[in-house]
Amino acid sequence: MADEVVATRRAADAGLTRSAIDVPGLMELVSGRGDGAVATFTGIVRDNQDGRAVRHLEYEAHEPMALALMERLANQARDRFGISHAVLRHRLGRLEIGEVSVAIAVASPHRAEAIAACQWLIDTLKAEVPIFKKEFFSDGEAWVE
Amino acid sequence: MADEVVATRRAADAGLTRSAIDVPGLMELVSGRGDGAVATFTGIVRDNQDGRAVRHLEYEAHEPMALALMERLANQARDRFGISHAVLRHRLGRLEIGEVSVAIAVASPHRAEAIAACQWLIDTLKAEVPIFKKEFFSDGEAWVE
Amino acid sequence: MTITVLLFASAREAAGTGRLEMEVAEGSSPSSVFEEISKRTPALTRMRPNIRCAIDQEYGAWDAALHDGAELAFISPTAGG
Amino acid sequence: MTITVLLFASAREAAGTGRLEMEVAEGSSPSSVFEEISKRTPALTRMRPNIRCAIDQEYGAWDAALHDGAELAFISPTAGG
Repeated sequence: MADEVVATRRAADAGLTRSAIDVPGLMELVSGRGDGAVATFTGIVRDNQDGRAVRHLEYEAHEPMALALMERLANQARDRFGISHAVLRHRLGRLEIGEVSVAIAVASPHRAEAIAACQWLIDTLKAEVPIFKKEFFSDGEAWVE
Repeated sequence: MADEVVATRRAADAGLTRSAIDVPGLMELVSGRGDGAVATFTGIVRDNQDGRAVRHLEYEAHEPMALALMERLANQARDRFGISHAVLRHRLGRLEIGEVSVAIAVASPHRAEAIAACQWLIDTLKAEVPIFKKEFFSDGEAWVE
Repeated sequence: MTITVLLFASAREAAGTGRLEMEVAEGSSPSSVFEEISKRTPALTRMRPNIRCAIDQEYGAWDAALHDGAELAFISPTAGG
Repeated sequence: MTITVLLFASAREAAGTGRLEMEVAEGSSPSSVFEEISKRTPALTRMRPNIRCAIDQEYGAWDAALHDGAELAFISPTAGG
């Protein structure tokens, strides 16, 4: 059964990318015919940080470790929340205002689990996955640490 | 300020439609340059209800009341959760398996409010908005009541 | 006075119509109107515990006083989403 | 024994490199290695309270025993999302 699912999947559960994240594509990817609910979370580069104007961001990561952890989170979400499927994507490199930095999509037969899993995934990703962010302001730059 | 926002909006906060809901379009619509988070909930027609095979669905509504309530929910979500913007769309008429029945998108500077508002909106929509669903099985049909 | 009654879902199907223009007495309430239409469509009676009423598109009380020209909607259990 | 040390974010910038191949004594731990590289880059010392260590891509203890060929990553505060 698990092999079947893997075989029909068009892409991995977790991904790091230096190009734009295709959120609609993730929503297509995540849901099956038995799913009645898809919840997504999308992080977008804001134009300010606590009121200070942001010009752009840069993300770096411990890439293999981040990817492995994100895969593990997708699996843990299935076990903890009973969802059908979760997919996670994070962008790396330079991002401009309005670009998508992270996207999570969760599919489930019913809605409550999908939303709860989505929230847990973004919270845990932020806390645990080794991805690092630098903010560039008009008058300086700083790692978010 | 409120007038400015309305003037730049490309579509209403709430909508009922007999054609496909454009979820990516809603995500574009909902977020502004100060928003760092977009949460969405999408309801999709499942191929079964408690294991019984579903062939298609039909939704009907008290349309003006449903629309007015959905508009009000979008505004209430702003007040209750401090989000920037919420948009809601519900499909009416006949829907096939895999089609989107409802979509909610919420934008906010930070993530927690966006997800909480999205959950509150779908829960409240289901409980309060006068939209009615009939399920068609291979051997019968039934209102979900 | 004249009111418009709206029915939906199974109540609409039972009554065979989603919209009735009715002549009702002064002092009529959603409750008395529902009783009235249940006489013609007895199947409605057992649906009543699960139905809410809305006057002019706002949920309201079953004993509210209706005004001339009111829209009275009987809202079957909602199942949006 | 030889290990690979990885640094990220402000720690990487302070050290001027994100990757060091190091010869360390048997019995070395993440803690002793961090101390070692802090000698060359004193700015790292004040970052230490906010850094986690990962051995072979799993978060681990600062006093864990390193093995020959280990990858030791010093994980600055994460800020994905």
